[in-house]
Amino acid sequence: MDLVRDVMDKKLVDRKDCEMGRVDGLVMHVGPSSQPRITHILVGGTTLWMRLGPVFSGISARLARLWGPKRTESVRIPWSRVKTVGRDIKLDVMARDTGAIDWEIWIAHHIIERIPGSGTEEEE
Amino acid sequence: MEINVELLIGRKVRDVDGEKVGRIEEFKVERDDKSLLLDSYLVGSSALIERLSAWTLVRPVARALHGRRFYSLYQVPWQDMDLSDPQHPRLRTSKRDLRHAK
Amino acid sequence: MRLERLLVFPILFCLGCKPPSPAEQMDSMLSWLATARMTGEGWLRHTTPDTYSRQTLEMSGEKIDQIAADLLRSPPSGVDTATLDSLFTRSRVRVNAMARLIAAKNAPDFGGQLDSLGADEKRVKQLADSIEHKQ
Amino acid sequence: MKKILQITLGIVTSVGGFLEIGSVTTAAQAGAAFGYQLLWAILLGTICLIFLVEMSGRLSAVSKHTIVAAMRERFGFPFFFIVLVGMTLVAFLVLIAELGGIGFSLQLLTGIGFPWWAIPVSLLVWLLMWKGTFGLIENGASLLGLVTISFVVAAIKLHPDWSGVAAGLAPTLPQSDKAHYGFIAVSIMGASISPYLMYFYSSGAIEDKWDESYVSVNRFIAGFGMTFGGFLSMAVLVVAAMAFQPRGVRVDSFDQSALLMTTALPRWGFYLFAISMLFACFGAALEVSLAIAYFFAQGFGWSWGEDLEPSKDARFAFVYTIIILLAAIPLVFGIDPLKVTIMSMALTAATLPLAIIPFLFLMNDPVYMSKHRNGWISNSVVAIIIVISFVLAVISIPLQIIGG
Repeated sequence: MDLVRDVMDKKLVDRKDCEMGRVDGLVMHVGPSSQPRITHILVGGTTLWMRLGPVFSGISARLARLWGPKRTESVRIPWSRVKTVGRDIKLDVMARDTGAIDWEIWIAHHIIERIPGSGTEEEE
Repeated sequence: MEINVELLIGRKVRDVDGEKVGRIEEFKVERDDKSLLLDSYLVGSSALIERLSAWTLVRPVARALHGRRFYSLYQVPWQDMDLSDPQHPRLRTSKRDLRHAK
Repeated sequence: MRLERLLVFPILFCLGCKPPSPAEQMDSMLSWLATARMTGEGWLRHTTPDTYSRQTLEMSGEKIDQIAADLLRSPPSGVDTATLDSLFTRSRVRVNAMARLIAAKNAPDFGGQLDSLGADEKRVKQLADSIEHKQ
Repeated sequence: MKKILQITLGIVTSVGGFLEIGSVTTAAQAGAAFGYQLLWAILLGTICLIFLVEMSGRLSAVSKHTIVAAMRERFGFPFFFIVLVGMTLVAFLVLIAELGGIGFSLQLLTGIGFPWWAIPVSLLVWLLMWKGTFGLIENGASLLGLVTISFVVAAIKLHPDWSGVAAGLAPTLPQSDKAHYGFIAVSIMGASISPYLMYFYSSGAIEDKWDESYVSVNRFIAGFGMTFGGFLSMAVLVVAAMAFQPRGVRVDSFDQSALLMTTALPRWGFYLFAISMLFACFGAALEVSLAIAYFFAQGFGWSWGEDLEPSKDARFAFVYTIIILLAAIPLVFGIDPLKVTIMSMALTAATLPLAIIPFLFLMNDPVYMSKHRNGWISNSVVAIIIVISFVLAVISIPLQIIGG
């Protein structure tokens, strides 16, 4: 398998096929002499902006402090939770519990649901 | 030590003598039960891409052509890559000992 | 990543204004005179509604005024400035009068003004041609 | 039969994305200034568009990925981000122009100035996206968009010199005013090959749940839809050439373009123009706002879909809500939509390579396309379009300066 071609930037879906972002980054564990392993998938703005450069991540961190759910770290999902790697990457988790869709929930809660006609609250 | 893979993509690699080898473009991995084991790195060297800073454009072409024509691609086994400074990856061997990726 | 390079485009864009030549300005003048006349004819034939016709005539009047001011600030060589000035002033007065006549629904007087505007347009056209030939 | 009914996606893409304020204005300007001479630019734009739209639909049908999703996956986040910034900027300007176009059409019909319409019109566009489904937008907009056929009726009624029209389909250079000619040609191409239109179409194919069996239907829909749009644009140009050029009227403001059909259809021309513009711009406004929201949602992996209730795709709904709100503001302050239109078209041309280059790679990707990859004809066409897009990008800014 090729990490950049087959994993990086692919869409993540949870147990119930709920979209929970993309593979924004991957954590690799490197020991002094052991074979490196990919241990976690990273999801979140912090990781994304770092890919553009430190300037962007600085700006976005400052903005995130003013507004939105208070989350500064990217979400880490252990690789062991990966069910399949295909068109999308299916994870054996519930999106809500991981924190990957904190922003979605925050915007739904603070903005969208306050506008009439936005539909029913998402069920558990 | 934990390293962010996404930040390694496109990093310039030098060999043990400090000679430029190219940029890290791809990671060959194999499945284990709980994680993925890194097998080797694909490192390409092309002055053209650097000059045009067109790596986002050329990488897929290179991948399609397997780097045979204008873009040379080395396969570096994990043992040969020294990532103790993730900003400046170095090879533990010399560029001459690398083999071209097929 | 050279994101800042993208900023160059909007900046270049804002700088992208250069003063038009007298010949071009005469063309714009003619275009607005023709617009006023076409609108006027449309109103007489009941093809354009009152409000639109009045607004467009008012707009044409403003544009004629504007272009005339620009043109006379740096008048084209070989043309009598006074002639141009009086011609433009006359046209503008006519266009504005037409706008008022629409409000008064006075079609006969409107028709008269429209015909004279046509004559003015011809004069401007001749002058424009002479400018273009000289250049 | 059900598949053929999907032609509405082609028509709505075409009416909303092709025949909108930008192409009507540029086509009218071209006809008024150069007669039939610039018809070739519309033809060229239409041909390019047919190919690009067909590929967008094929990519979605075969890979179940929209262009944006595939672009993020293949080219990575930094490249995606650059396209995101460029595309959002351009599409935002287009949205302002379209909302302005709706307001202007209403101004023609009611006499009430367009700044007053900015808020009600934006609210209506937003409400349709908030409560409406993709099918409603698709079918409604394409049905209403059929009014624009009146441009063709007007063109035929004026009895144009058909041999002159045919001659205009071959590119030629004018005697004078070369810079202005070039500028309009670039604007026409910019107005025709709008990237947001491809993003919309490829997302529409997903919304309509296309699969591999749609590959040939898609070919027909793209071909028919874009040809339809191209014909309408050409009709606008022909009408302008007949009605405006002999009189020396140039199109420097929307008010002038309202006179377009008064010669051909004295009784209804004025109102038909206003209504055509109203519907076309309305379709385009929906299409652009959706395209922007799609772009964000697909690129970042959020849940999206026009059929979902806003609370189910909160970030998607949030993006279009904000973008429509922001677009209304400059209009309230009376910004000239025509200036925005012209600027957006030149900017589209300038950012075109960024949008088109990914096509060449994605459409040849065996993982995505399996056996439906581009053949050599399509690949040569994309290569030519990329060359054209680079030429357009390079000359659009200098031309704006000397010819605009």
